Amino acid sequence: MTKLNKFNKLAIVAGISFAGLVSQAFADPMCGMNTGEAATGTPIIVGGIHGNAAPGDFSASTDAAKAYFDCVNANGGINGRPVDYRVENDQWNPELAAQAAAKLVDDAGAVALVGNGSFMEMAVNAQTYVDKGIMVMASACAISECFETPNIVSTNQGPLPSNLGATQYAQEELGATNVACIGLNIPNNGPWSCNESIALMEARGGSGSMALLNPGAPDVNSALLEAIASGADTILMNLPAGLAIAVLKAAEEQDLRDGYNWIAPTPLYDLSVPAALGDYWDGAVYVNAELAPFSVNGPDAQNFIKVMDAYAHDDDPRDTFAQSGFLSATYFVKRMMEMDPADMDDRAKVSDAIRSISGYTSDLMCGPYYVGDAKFHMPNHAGYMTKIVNGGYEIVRECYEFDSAYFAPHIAIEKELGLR
Amino acid sequence: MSLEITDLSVKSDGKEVVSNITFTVNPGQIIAILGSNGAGKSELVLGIAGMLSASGGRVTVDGTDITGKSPDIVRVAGVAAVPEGHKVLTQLTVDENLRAAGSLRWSDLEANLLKTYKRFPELAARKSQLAGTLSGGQQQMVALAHALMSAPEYLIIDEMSLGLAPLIVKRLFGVVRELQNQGVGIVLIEQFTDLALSVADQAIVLRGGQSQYIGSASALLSDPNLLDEAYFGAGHQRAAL
Amino acid sequence: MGVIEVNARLFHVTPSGVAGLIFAAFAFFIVPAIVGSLWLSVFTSTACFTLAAAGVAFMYARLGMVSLTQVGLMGVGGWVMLRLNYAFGLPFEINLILAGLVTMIFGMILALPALRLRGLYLALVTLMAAGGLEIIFATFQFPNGGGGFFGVATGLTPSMERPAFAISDAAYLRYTIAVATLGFLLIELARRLTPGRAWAMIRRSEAAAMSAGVNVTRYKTIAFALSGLLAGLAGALLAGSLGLLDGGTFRASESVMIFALAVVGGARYWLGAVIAAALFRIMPAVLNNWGVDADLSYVIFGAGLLHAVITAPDGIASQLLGKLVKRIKVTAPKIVATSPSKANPDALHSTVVVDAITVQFGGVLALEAISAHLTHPISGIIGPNGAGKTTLMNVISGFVKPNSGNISVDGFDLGPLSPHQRSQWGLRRSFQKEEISEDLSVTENVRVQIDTSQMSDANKQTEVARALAFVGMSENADVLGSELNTFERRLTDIAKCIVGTPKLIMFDEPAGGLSVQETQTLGDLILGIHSYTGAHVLLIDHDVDLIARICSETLVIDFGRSIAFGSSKDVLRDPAVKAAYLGTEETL
Amino acid sequence: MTRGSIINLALYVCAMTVIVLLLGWGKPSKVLGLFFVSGLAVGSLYALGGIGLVVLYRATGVLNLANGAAGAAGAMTAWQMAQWNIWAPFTWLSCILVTLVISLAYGRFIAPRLAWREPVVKAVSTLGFALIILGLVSFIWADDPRSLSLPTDKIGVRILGLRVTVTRLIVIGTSVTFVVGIWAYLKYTAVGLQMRSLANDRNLSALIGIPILRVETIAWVLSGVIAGFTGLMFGDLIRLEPTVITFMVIPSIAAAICGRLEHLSLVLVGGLSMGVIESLLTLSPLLKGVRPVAPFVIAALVLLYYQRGNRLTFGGGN
Repeated sequence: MTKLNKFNKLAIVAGISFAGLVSQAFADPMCGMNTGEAATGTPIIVGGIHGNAAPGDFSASTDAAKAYFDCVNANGGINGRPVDYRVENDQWNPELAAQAAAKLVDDAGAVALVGNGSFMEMAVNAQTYVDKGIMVMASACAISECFETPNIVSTNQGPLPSNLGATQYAQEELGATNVACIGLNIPNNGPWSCNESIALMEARGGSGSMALLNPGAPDVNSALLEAIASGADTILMNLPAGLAIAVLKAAEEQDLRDGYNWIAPTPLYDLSVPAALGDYWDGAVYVNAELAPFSVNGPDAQNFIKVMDAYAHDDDPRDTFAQSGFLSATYFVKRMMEMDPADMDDRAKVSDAIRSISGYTSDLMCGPYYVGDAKFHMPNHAGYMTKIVNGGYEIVRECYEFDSAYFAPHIAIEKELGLR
Repeated sequence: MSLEITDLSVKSDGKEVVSNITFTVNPGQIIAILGSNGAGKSELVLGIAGMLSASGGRVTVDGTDITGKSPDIVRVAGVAAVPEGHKVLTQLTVDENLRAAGSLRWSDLEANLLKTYKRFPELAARKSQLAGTLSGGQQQMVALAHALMSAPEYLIIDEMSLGLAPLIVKRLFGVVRELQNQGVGIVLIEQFTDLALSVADQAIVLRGGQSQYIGSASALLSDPNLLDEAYFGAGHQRAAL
Repeated sequence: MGVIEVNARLFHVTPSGVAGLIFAAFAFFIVPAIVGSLWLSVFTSTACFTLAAAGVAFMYARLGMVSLTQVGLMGVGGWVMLRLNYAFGLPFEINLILAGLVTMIFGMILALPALRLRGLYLALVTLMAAGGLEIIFATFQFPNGGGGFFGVATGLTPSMERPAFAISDAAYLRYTIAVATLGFLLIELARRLTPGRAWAMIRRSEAAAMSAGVNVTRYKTIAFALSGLLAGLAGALLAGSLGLLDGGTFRASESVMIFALAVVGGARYWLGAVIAAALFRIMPAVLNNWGVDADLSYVIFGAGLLHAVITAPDGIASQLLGKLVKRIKVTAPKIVATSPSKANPDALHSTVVVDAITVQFGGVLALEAISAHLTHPISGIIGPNGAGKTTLMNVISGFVKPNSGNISVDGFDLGPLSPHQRSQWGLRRSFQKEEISEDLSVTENVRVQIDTSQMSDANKQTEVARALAFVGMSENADVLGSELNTFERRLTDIAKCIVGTPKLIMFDEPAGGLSVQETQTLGDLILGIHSYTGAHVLLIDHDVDLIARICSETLVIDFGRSIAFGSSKDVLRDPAVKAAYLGTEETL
Repeated sequence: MTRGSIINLALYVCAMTVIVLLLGWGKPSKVLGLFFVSGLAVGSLYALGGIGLVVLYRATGVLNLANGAAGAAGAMTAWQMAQWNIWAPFTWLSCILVTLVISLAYGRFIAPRLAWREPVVKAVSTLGFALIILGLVSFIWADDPRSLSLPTDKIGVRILGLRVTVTRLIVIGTSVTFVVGIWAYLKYTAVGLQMRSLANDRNLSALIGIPILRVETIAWVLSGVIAGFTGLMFGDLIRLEPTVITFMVIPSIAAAICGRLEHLSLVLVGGLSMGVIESLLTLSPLLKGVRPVAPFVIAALVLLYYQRGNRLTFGGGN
């Protein structure tokens, strides 16, 4: 039944990773205490909610989180206590989303939610999480509620920063002066994330406009034409991969490639995209990546593959949703290990602990990860810029911070925490 | 060589409307089936034609069993039914009506068409007129023609005279006679008893889906009380439900 | 005693009703106490959809009308609820009622096309509405406490207010169940009063309903309004339970689904709506809870739907409690018609003037300047098939607007009146096919005719009883229309024509399909009608003998032309008439 | 050409010109041209979907909401074949074949059991079937960005400044061909005649010996082929996402309504007009947000216009 709705398949869905990673995937994975002994204590109940139904599968993040937790449980758990990780599916249905939260938070009594991946769940449950005083370390977020509410913190960026990154690069490197942002006509997604990029262009003496696409509409052509008609020289495709591809196909139909810069946020960073686009777009599409691209093959990236190979199903994707979920889980475990095991059943204490997370780093993420007490959280607002070249992605700019007034309060907090 | 109905029972949405009817139609014979409204006459027709499913008994044509076969099979087997109320394909022309009806004997369609138009010159004159715009009498002719296009051996006509001017009725009964003489076995379902009885050899009277009388038509015609008895049973109360 | 009569009818509780109330009580007292947080929210939304399903179900079962917008309308109710909740500090109940009313108005707007459309077309136009609403919701979203008219904010949203005594999820579930139960009672009440009778007639045939004095437009609109109200309440309650709504819940396909499920559940029974909602909300939750792959649960759901539609044509409910369902039997008061004749002397000489009526269908001239002053108490109209008899009748009863000419009774021009107005004025007619509602008892069938009159309820009862006594149907007074044979239907039809204060009664081939004896009885009956009602009787038939026996004057029509008019004896002897009526080659 | 139809034509022309002028006022004609042609491109897809629905409805009385889902299954199969580097024409064939088989399966095994139900129930039941197909398809092909492209996407011509690929021309061309071809088929062939008589009066047709099962089977095959082709085109021109293709059936119904579920030529005109109006609405700052509503509003209005005047039915519900 689900039609495209609230659907911004942001994060960096990348297909199977390549040989370079696999070859190093032999040494044992590193998890929690690394005792090699199975944990026997009373379990800690942790929940996770993902959305998986046509047309989108966001389960990769919880799959990876589960793999990591299993690995932890097999290695002494968290100070001897294993993690009982319970995952629910909201099927992109707001009622099921609310029910999933009710089941985990009330019925199961989870102390925290980790690895959530959905474009539905957060909007419905944000208030519930505040009321029940539970923290959510999400991994695959797409909508404003994910980044502008007190109890949700996400490892991934979502469309707003990623758009900024792409826009900023186009303005600095490709000479963009007028950006048209094609987004979904959904307030907490399209307009919310397009506005900041337009603001950025205006702040830098350029201009920008929005062409909004109704999720239900079959026709992307008129949105593209609208963007063109706005006199833009750069087209920012702030859309799920499927829709972005549709836009690019329409542009190919009009043979518009050379007249404009084509930039996109992370949804288009997906190893199956270049094939779907074909040769026509080779070397012409610039995509922002909010976690480290696969070619940046650091220790955490390698450990991720080892954990997945050892504890996940073979058909669980090793994409950047998964990386994001894996990161959230590692950060959660890392913080819990510093706690008194007795306090781990006390939701309030666990939440306080999570809020106190600060300065965790990983080679998968450009900036440091932190939570803090603010009413909003967006630790991840730096990234890479890539370009689609012969069937793959080539990094055209290493880690760079996105420059926007929007991040002023975040930077202030980071200063407070001594992170800069 | 005959159309044999044995213990035929017919169900229409759940309840049995015809029970254990048995009779035989021989070539060139006319059988009248009488009965007041709701006695189950039309259901019997539809049952034989394969439009309603038989809940018991069997129907055979010249020995071959056609019980519960689909209407088109029944037609091909040589039994054609003309439904009540001069029904035609209103949005098709007269010619298309006949061709549609004839399409199951594709090979000799044209031949049958010719014969039928010969029998009903009135229709030949209106080939390209929409059947919906015909008068009641003309529509009844089309309805008959539908049946004739399949060159049937046995013909079942439901309420042929209902709502038609006497002269047209006379005209149509003429056609029935012709067919009889050409050796077609005919079943006439009628309400206006004397008309049917005057042409029929055999008569059956239905009440409440059961046959109250089987026998010679002339006997019924001569003795109205007998007919009354069969029609309404003793003391005329709540006939036929 | 008439009053007691009504109450008995009104508050009689059927076995199925008892079962329903027991079920509601169980759901109200037991369920919330024993289930966890997850199932509380599942059951709450189930209760909401039960209410909505009840709306589509009764429209389908009672009027034969299909609405594929129900879930869309829920969205409207939910939108208004959220909007009110965040805009003004009104109490929950007020918001709830307002949301219901606004949606009700939406429903009535939907009814506008319904007045002309029926069957699949009606369904499709409502589907188009649902499609439109889906886009609107997807575009403008549901208010969540933000500013502006649409009130959509990004970021954290304040929670939705609930009624003071229903803050907890359990209490709120009870609240929802209570409202849903009230909704069902509302439907049942409407069904047992005037609207119910009108709906039954409309379902049978709109023409018959109109000529029984039913304002079809009005009662169709009422039906849509009621169903819209229920949808609105359901949507509002859903908003209260979730706190935030999403367009995803109110897609056009969901509207189609809830209708399909209402059919599967059994549209005629309260249980049907419950089953529909349960399949719609509880089943997916269960599958999800078992960890069944979401895609596969679609497959299971679809397969289940198909299987149920095929194997349970009257719905699962009818299989479960079909046997339980008995219709209420209320013994009609045995009243001896005090004065068999209430004819008023001046009516005896009432004159019906047919003045140069001409009707043209496309190119065809159906009636050509037909004129006649009908002065005798019982007049006949005869003519061969397709002569235009029935057309003339439709002109008189107002279904066909004549291109020229007019009809007047005792100088009163009927022209400006609509069919149901003519009926209320005192014009009655029967149809070739007797138009009796299968869903109503004989008494109710006759009662419809005078529902709109000013009489006191007691008098209406008496009137009906007397009419039934006159046609000899008293002992069948409470038999359902579906259980009558042709003759009894005819008699009921006649009772409908004579009840109350008719001025002009028209019979269209009343003897059609009747046996000799029945025709005899019918003739005598019609002969008595004039002295019983004092109304002018107009009789159309083929049966020359019948006409000759009871009509003192006769009008003969052939090919839309009046070819003879006068005393029946002379007319029927007229050779021209013989030729025309018995047919000549041209008439073939 | 009766007087009525001339009036309708005139009304239609007026309405369209007024709308185009209202929306396009003060816009450069180049822009107008762009959106106009792009609208035709979308409209032809609505029309194609509508034609498939009408052909089946006329002959069998089933409004098949599962057309889209079947087409989606076909399109996905074609994509899969392409992944296995099977010769392109075979992949297209497989799309049509799969859709045909699915539609035929319903026509032979499920539709007959519902033959005696009213049209609405027949229609909503097909939604159940659509769910089954959609569920299976999304289960088999996990969500992933995909695209389907035909060689004809690469070739194109400029019309009013908009580049139109041969694929889109094929869509419009095929729609027209279907309209003409099916008209001729119904008019001049025996089966066509049988279909028309079925559409006219199902019971009588059965009684006069028309082999219902056979005729309906042919109708299901025909509509299956059309649905398959439609699915392929949707997959190429709109998006290769099963849900999107599945629910394209709803605007397609809107197009079908414009033809009273009967006249294919009107379906074509209706579909194209919807596309154009929807696309031109982009020019209105007020309405561009809700432009996908256009087909539904138009269909509702058209339906009301058709039904004007007729008020009552004698006997029975519908």
